[in-house]
Amino acid sequence: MRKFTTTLGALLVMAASSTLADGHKVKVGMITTLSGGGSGLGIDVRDGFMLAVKGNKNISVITKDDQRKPDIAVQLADKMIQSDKVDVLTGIIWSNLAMAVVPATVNQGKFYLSPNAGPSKLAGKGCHKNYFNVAWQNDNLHEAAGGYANSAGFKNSFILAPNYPAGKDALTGYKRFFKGKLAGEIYTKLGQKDYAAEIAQIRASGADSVFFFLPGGMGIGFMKQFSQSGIKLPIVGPAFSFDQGILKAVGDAALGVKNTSQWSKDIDNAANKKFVSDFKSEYGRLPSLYASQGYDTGKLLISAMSKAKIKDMDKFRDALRKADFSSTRGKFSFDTNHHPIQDIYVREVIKEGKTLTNKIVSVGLKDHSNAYVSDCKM
Amino acid sequence: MTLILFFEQLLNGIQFGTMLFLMSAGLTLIFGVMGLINLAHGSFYMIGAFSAALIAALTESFWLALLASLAGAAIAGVLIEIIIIRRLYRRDHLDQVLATFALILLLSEGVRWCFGAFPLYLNIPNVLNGTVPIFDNIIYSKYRLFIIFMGFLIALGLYILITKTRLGIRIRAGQNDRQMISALGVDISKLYTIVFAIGASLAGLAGAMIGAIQSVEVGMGEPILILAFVVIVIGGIGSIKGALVGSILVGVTDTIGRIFLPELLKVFMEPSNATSVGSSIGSMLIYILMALILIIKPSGLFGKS
Amino acid sequence: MIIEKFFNKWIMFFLILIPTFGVIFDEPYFITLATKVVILGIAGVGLNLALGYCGLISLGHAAFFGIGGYITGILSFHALNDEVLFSWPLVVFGSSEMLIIWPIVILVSALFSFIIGLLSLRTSGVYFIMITLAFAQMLYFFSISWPNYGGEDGLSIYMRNSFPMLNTMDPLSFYIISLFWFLFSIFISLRLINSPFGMSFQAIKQNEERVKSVGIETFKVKLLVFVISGTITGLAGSLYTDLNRFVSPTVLDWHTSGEIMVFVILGGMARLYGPLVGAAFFIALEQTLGSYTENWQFWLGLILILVILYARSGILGLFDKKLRHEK
Amino acid sequence: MKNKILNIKNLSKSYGAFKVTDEIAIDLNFDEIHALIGPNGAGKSTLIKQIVGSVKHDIGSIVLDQEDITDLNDVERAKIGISRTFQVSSIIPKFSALDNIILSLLDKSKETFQLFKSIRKNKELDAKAKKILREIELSDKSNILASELSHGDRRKLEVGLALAMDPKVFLFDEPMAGLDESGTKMMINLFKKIKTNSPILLIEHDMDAVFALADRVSVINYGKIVATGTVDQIRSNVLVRDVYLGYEI
Repeated sequence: MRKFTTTLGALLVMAASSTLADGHKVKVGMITTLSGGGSGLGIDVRDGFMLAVKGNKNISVITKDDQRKPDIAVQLADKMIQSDKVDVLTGIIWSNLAMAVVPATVNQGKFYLSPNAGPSKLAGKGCHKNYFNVAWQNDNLHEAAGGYANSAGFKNSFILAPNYPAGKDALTGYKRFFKGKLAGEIYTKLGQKDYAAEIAQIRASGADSVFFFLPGGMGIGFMKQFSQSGIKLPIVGPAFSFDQGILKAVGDAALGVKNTSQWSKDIDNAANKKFVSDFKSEYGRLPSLYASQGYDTGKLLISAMSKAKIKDMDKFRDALRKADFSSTRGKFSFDTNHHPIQDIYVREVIKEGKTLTNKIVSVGLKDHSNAYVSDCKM
Repeated sequence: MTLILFFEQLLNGIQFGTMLFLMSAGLTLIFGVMGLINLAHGSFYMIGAFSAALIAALTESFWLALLASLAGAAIAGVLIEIIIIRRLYRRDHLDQVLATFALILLLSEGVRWCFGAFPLYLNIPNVLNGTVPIFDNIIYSKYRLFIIFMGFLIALGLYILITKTRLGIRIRAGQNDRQMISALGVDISKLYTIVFAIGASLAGLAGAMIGAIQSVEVGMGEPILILAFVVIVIGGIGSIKGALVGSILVGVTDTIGRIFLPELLKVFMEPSNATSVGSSIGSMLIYILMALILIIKPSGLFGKS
Repeated sequence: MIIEKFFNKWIMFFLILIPTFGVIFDEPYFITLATKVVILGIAGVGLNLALGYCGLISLGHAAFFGIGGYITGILSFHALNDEVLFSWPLVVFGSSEMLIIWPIVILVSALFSFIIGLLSLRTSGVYFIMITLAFAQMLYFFSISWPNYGGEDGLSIYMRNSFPMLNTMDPLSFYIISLFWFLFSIFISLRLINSPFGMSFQAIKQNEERVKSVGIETFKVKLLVFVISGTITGLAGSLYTDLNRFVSPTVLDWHTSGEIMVFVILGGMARLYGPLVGAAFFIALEQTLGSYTENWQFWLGLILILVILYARSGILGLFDKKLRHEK
Repeated sequence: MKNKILNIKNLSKSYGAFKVTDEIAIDLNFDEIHALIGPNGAGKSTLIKQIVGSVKHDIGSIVLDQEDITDLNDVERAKIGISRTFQVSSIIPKFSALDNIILSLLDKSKETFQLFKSIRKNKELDAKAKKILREIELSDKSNILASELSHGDRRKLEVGLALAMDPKVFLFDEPMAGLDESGTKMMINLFKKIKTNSPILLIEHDMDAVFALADRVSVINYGKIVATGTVDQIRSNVLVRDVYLGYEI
């Protein structure tokens, strides 16, 4: 019993002493997924971010695992705001967690920089001056896939995604840009890994192309099974199923598949080259697009810190809005709803020696923003 | 909606069912003989898949990988049985549920510790890649046919094991009367370990075979574990015949339901709503099936009341 | 029993002490954490009635926790957007008043636990465990794929629902509300277990055949216990939505059922304060292990297994035994 | 017919080819103790189970106090006035002896669904229960957990549970097994006393007790009633001797 009270006391003292008020210092709370399914994404975002802020003495980061559970994420956000007194929150991977955490965070006068999720609600009606999305609006990559489908001459697409909001957004995004007909539209069960039934539908549908959004393990299963089915239709999808972490699990089934991404490791600019080589030497693996997003988030924060003090929120916000940093993506700016305007590339999966990776083949959409800008009243 | 497509989907349902059978046969065997509810059965599915992926990466042989999945899951099964599970046989269902629930946490996180957070690579052998035509104009994946074949082979093997071998006699004795096997002079704890290892290795084999066309990742065993429980409850817990019938029933219901329900609803409502409502109900279908069966037959189709 | 009562006093003391610490040292997160413990404690107290006292091993209490949570979220969501909830057969509006939400939560959770109980209690043993699990899974998949209330994304209500004279966004006020419900659920449980009805359901756990033979309609008794149990857990779900200002399908996940069960067992089955102690221990473990290692679930699993294998009567039981031996 | 409280006709039950009860006809008069004897496995306990309704019979009818109860389930039959003891003591182990009796009183006093009233404050139930404990000579052990009672005391408690229900008929399944001499004596006196209120169908191996108590005796073998009669008639029945070959009757 005594031990418990001493620990309690120690905790309280620790927390009290850690709120030093130095105008140049910024305390960052990172809530991301480090355990359970999908922790690979969180680990990459964290590593990218930490690489960007490495050696910067004015930034201190508290990282916590949200276990991909929205209620845990909300509680961690409460803790970081109430106890740790952080200035900026970041790190969330999943849209549903972002929807749970972001509104409360920005309403309490904290900044939130999104390194991955960009749900449409936060881009449109629910946008907020303290919320910045450094990755993409959720629809972006799907829109680019739709755009690519037009230029590739697809006329009759079969499209599928899991039956949950992000899945519906994905198909909506694709349809927004795709001008052809739909041979079929299927919502699969979330977490489903076997697509025999869906592949049979595709075979019977007479489609000339397939678009799919199946993040994580779902996409691995689909790609493998599709390639085994012997159907020779061209596939296009967002980068999530073809990023560096997943490709090796998909294997050769992914070779030649076109996918859309705002980043690729072969984007030709100095910042990106430095990022790729630094990441490789720091962590001993190739970076993924999630890592690049974490990295850019860190760099954006540093750029704003050099222009304004965090306590002066208006100035700091203006500094963030300028996005005056050299992004790994090259050209990068914020639209009025604080979501990126950027090029979205079309990549192709190739083999470099024995490693599967991506290579840019064209620009899918140039200087692309998002469909919700006009809904956002800031 | 052509007849051919329907047959192809039916075949898909059967294939899914045979996979479920590999999982649920072990589960129901373990329950039948030892009276143990093993929530951690899905972890052996995962361990089998990871063992296979590891060996496949080293040797590049799918067949060795399949053997590795059997061996890996069996070894893990024996160890876990001796260290933990053994202490649970005399406990009530509640302790078993909780201890094996805790075991899931431990094993999942343990595997992540060893193998990292990203999915591993495991692919099917070239021989089984591609499709074959069956019955005139149905084109079907060779690998899936292989799965169906393996499923029925193992069902046959289990049948022979249980009805024709000495081990089988002991297992049946254990299912009927636990006191009887000790009267027969059988070393019960060894028998239990063997049965547990058989169950685990079947799950491991399923994990490797499915991992090769889906993905090998931490937590892969959980969705299929719950389905396997649905299967054995529908079939009657402890009955291997029930597990077989239940597996096929669940596999076919799930596959046919999720494809044809949205199509069916399109007759009544506008397409986009039908897709969404149909998928929603489709995902609940097997649980509805299970509830219905239990309401009519509270101890499953082949269960002893 | 006397020793347990002694501990119960200590537990009450801590329930007051911890938020006081929070206020004095300006550590509102401490209060938030304590609130979470108390709310999960309520869910556990609910399950404890069915599981600990009546022997009904329900692996589907997430269903009630989730229903309570979603009812709260949905009512509040409609109030927020000024939409009618439904207009047939009569027009019903949403509400963000806790005093209106709670009765509805109680009614709806009671209704659902009645239906699920009516169907599930026809079975027993493993079948009961599995059919309750199946009902929860049904609702889980439904909540994920039903688009109106956010599906997998969940439902944000931004602000806690309101309570007259209190600022519910203030951690301490909300803690007091939760604590009130916790004590109320303890009070109800205490009255129940000492009543003739309580005698019946505690006897059913030990020997149902005998209880039937003395003319007690065990099915009705079990059903009523199940309904009360589900309703209390539903109420906890409602508070949990308010705590997070958010509800999502995770509350309906079968892991939630497992965790509520773990609280009950960790604390000690059929002990009034057991679930609270279990929840506190679980959350303390999660917090401390989580800050040392990413693989904290591994250690959590290990500790749980050890508790189940070697400390069957839970934490309270452990103290109980120790003190009794020392006497 | 009027003087029959329990009347069972043509009761049959088989598991596959094995007939556990075969066209059993047995009745119970007011004021009588009717003993049912027979070798182990003859179907005595199964018959009890069928009468109380925990095992469903295939055909046949059961009439209790001129009411056909054939289609009632076990709880309904218990409520209507059939009370039993179990061959292997079946009590609530973690309840005290007193609480076991109180549990048995609940249904009759319509207390089962009293959710919030304290059972400890119910003086009436307490008094009734204590009276029954006195009758079965367990007053001094009223607060001892049932699981900690001796075997003999548990047998007594079994009977006490049945008494508490104040039923129309008692079905006692070997109530005296394992009792010492004074216990047996107490039971015999008790049974004589209660049979005027509620007649007893008694299964018992203790032949001395049977002959001391029973007004009529039926012999069951292989699921069939082979003889029914007074104690003297049964003693002299050749058929019964065959059944009990080697036993001292």
